[in-house]
Amino acid sequence: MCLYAISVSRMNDGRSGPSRRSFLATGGTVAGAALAGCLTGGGGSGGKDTVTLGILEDRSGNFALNGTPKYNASMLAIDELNDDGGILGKQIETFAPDPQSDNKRYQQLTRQAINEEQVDALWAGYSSATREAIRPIIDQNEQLYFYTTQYEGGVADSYTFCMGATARQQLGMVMPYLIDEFGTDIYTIAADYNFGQISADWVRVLANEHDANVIGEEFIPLSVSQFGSTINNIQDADPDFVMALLVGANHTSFWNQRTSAGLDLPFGTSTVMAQGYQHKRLDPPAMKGVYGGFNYMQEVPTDRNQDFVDRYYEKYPDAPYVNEECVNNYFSIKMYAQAAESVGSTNQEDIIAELEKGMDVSAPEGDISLQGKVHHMTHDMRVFRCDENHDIHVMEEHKIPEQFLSDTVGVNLRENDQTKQYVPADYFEAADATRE
Amino acid sequence: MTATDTATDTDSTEESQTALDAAGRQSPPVAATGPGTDTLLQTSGLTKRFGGFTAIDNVDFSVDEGQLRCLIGPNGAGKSTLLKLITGRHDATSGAIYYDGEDIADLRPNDRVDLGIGMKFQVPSVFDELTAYENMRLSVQRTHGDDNLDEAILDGLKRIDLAERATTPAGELSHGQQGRLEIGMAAALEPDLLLLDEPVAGLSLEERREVADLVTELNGDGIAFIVIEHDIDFVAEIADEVTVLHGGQVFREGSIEDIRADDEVRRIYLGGE
Amino acid sequence: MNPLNLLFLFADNFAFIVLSAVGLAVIFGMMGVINLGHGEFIMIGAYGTTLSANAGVPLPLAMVIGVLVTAVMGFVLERTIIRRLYDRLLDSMVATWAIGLILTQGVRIALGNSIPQISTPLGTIAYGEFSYSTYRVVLSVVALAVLAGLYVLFTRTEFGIRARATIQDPDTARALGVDTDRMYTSTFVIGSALAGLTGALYAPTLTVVPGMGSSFLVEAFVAVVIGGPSVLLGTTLSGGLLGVIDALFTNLYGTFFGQIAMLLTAIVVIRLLSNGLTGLVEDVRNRMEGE
Amino acid sequence: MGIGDTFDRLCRPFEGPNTIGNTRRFWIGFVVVVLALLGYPIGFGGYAASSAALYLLYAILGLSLSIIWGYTGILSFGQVVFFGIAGYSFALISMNLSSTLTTMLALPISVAVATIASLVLGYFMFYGEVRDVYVTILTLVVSIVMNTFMAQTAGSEWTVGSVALGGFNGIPAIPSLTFSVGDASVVLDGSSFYWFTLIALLVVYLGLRALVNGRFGYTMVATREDEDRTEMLGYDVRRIKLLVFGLGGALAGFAGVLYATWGNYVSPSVFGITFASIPVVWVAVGGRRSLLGAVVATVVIEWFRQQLSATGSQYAMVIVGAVLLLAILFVPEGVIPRLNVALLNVRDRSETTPDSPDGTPE
Repeated sequence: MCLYAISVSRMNDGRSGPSRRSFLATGGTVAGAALAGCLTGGGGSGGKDTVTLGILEDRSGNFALNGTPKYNASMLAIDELNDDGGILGKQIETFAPDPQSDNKRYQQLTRQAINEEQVDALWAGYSSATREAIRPIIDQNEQLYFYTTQYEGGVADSYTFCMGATARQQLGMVMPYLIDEFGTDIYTIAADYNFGQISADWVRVLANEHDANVIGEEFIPLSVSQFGSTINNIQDADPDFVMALLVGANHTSFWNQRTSAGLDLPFGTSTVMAQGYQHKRLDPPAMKGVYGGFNYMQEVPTDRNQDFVDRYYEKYPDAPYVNEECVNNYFSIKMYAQAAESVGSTNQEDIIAELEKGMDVSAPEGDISLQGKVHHMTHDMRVFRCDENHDIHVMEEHKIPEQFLSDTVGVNLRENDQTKQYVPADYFEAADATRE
Repeated sequence: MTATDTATDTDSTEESQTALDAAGRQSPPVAATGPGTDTLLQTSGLTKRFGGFTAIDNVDFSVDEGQLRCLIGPNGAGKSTLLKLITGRHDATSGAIYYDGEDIADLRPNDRVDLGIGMKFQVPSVFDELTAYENMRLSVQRTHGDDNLDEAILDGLKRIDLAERATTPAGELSHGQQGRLEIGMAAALEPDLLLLDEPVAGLSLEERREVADLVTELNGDGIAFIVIEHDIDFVAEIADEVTVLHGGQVFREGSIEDIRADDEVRRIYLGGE
Repeated sequence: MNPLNLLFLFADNFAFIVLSAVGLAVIFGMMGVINLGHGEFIMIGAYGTTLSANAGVPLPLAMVIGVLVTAVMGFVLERTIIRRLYDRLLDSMVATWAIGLILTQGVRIALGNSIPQISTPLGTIAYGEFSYSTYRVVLSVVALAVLAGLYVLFTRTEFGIRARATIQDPDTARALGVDTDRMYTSTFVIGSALAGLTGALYAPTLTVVPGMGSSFLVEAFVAVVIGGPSVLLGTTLSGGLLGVIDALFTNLYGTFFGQIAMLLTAIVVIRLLSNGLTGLVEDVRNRMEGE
Repeated sequence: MGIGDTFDRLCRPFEGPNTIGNTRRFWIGFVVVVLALLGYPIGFGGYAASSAALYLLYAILGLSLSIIWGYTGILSFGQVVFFGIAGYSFALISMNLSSTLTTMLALPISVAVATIASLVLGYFMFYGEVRDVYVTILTLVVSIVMNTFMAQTAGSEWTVGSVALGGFNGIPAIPSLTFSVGDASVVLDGSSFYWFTLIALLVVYLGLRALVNGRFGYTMVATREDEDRTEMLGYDVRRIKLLVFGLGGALAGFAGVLYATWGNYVSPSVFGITFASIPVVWVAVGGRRSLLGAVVATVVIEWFRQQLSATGSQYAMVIVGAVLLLAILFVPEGVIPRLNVALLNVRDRSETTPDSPDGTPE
């Protein structure tokens, strides 16, 4: 499936002249000589006085709720790096437009970031759809790219580093806990798109691995905001707990509706709370009894995290919450800087090679590490429980590596270049069960 | 449908209520128009109801080739409805409309126009935003090839004395000019039958004169007319034959003199005004 | 399948469809203006309610505030923009679309991506292994009450008679001394207030975010389009028909098929009945009177 | 004057009262602009050209709505339906049978699929006597149906051949347009894609100019002005509307194929209510009754939106909305017709000498 490799580097001809980037920079870091520009080829720019990072995060449109913290945290990381003297002694500039939750716009801006702004590394996109829309452009241009959302997993791409926890890491944290605590009958409600479908596949795989059963499964279109029948169906099936893989503002309505309908079951999730901080936005007890498997929530009870949260709110006093992706953006920018320092340049090929060696990272969530072979992180995973007052408690914690690509599929990006996304259905019988 | 020439008594409504065709419409015992007859248009048992109101009630009505028949009657008699049924603007509830030997009651308005029925509406309804030239072109290009199209359009405009207003948007023409343009456009389609709904309402005497001349001229060219008109003097001036509608039914038919002399008609119509 | 579930589901769908559509239907049916910003009007109603409730106003009063805020906004927009476009109905679609765009992003800039939400009042009805939100039952009662209220307003009051005269024949209405300008303003304000009411009523059950308006649009447009020219009758009928179809298909095959079945119904109705469900009713009535 | 006369004669089929710009001066300007656009990639490089190509292919979509709405009076929110259908078709065909030959064939086949879809929908509407604003809402509902439907095709059961429809995520990695003769093949990307799109737009624009100023164009305009009246001249307005709708579907489909190959990606958002509204905005702002207006407005508005988005300003959407409102309120006939009138006025004032009046049609 690498049809787009046919015309690799097609965009590198006829490159435009001096870049016009700097006056858009947000971090207050404009180093006067920005107009010097550069005409050297390759996937990035070697001899500039500054380092340019592309930060494409939604601050308007459907995903603004999730995109804004990602943008904020990126700027925080960049500010901190600049205050410490930048990367390799060069100040960091940003190309940080607002893609407005529009994938077409992402494609345009990605091209602009690569071809016109010649970013040294790119952070872009909240949804998987966005990632898949721009990945062909990334790969054609051999652009170093960090995707920081927690996601369904399976992307093995030589130029893409997936910083978020995968579905298998998240569900693998929370599901065994719930099965131990509440029983083996599981009902899954999932957003009806790729992320939800694949996550539901993982629920089945993990249920299988832990001798539990998925007794009902329901896929809910992203546009649905009325859950009367879903609630009835759950009550009808009477499971021990529900796995809720709901996504987006419409689905957030589920929680109020299930509470007012008196549906009082334990819920497991990989999506709710850590991304959209529903426990902060909804009146208690809407989120009572929801258990999430995440690498991070603002409430992580460590001094290191408290320090990070304080710095975040110092820069953004009005911010509503520090979410999971926020931290992924933050540590991955720091990790990039670390890699650039140890290579001694911002040459993208060199940095990718350096990252592929693996790297230990000190992140707000804890000490974690990059699995160089598969471009994913071993995260410090936790089970978070939300109580009736919407306070968050950490129930369990341990490190979980990415396993699907590394163990099941056997990907090694150090040796084999590829740009593919693998799905569990091709590797697990349980994941391929025919659906209703 | 093959036409036979055994013309029937169009007034005997009882007799025409014999056969019902597939559409539930009454067909007359025999088709009364077409080659071999000089009847151009013939309605048979034509009925139109709007909800509970019967606007046209079992009307048998005919026009001969080249004839100029005026349709009069008090307000609400069903005159405009009858024209709209003939042009297809309304669908008949029951009954048939034969034109040139063919039952046209199921045809769409434009197909009826193709057969040779032209219509001028009650209110001038030229294309206001298009120029007189463009209006005329829409009509002329139906019957004329690309060669000399321009000249044919200008000829059409000359005929109705509007050549010098060719580039004026039709909406800016006077009432009378719009009326003439509309008749001219209908005539340019080379119809065999033209239906005019109150062509001189609201016009000045002079404009009325021009319309009368135009109608007479076109009638002289062999075009049959059905004209709805309230103005009895205008009717007297142009009509060969007059049909009086009343309450959705044919009340009288005859020459203008007969109609004028008819006390009953005077009572329901002339006297009533 | 529990019949009570189905009944509740139907009542719920009926309420959602009717309340989604009614503001749009009044403005479209009475003025011919398609308000593409309808969803955003609902959003404003929801924000007015939620913000007031968060400020400590009791919920019923907060809902009234939500309605008023939307009505005032409707008034201002009508006076400044919509009234210039009455003879350009298609342009009014573009204008209302632009208004929607500005409202969504304006609210986002002013109030952020989310505000604290309020919870659903009134507790639960329990039956067997099932339970149901009392508030949602109340919503379906309110939907019926809104329809009844509008019926009285438009058929039994002086205002309603004038409004209908204006719609049927503005020129004649003007000649008879009806201030048609004021009628249009009032109608638009009523439509806006109804949209605001929808937002207010659903604020405690939905996620109040700047983009929330879009979740009402499908139901609203589908209901209006198949309802046909008579606003109240049309909205009631389409709420009923679509509610049943959605409830049945959702119950049998899941949410997605419920939606698709509803949309396909809309297409079939439009194809078969050029005057919508209202037209069908009129036809039947005519036929019965005619024979 | 020989060359001038030849030039005028060449222009004549494209001139008439239904389009702006029927003077020699216009055509000279037109040629200059086209030459400048052809040179754009040489001056600014492949990246700039590829960005601009998106606006140009959108302009074809804009034109498809202009003839339907502006010239025939049917406001369709469904242009994106055919745009999207063709995009998806192209993806499915070219990715299932990935050879250069099939990629080449996928273009006409996808356009045909979109055309058939538009004819079916058009037949359904126009022969079903669906009228006026109900056409508008129906087409909007059809877009929403397509959006809802395609967005839930994430499951593995929604695979056509070897290509998954992908639900909300859409289909990535669609091959670029490739033309091949024998062994030689040309992949259209960057500058070559731009040139291809520009020439396609040029052909479509001139073709539509000839169409609207010809026999059929007059009937389109007549249908827009008054359907009943048009029928009374013997025209079958249902057929006219169907044909125009079909032509619009074909053009929208063509633009959709270009779109799918431009980003190598298509997703259900092409059917979404936001994208469905955008062509209406282009055409309304540019001037409904002007083909040139549709093209210019499309390019300018999209360029403007892109620039605003690149600034990262949160006011971008507010500004877009405000500009639209102002345009609708104060330039109801559209920006380009207004400019045209303004230009003609200026020229009239500066040329009070009895010169040949070369601006008046007919």
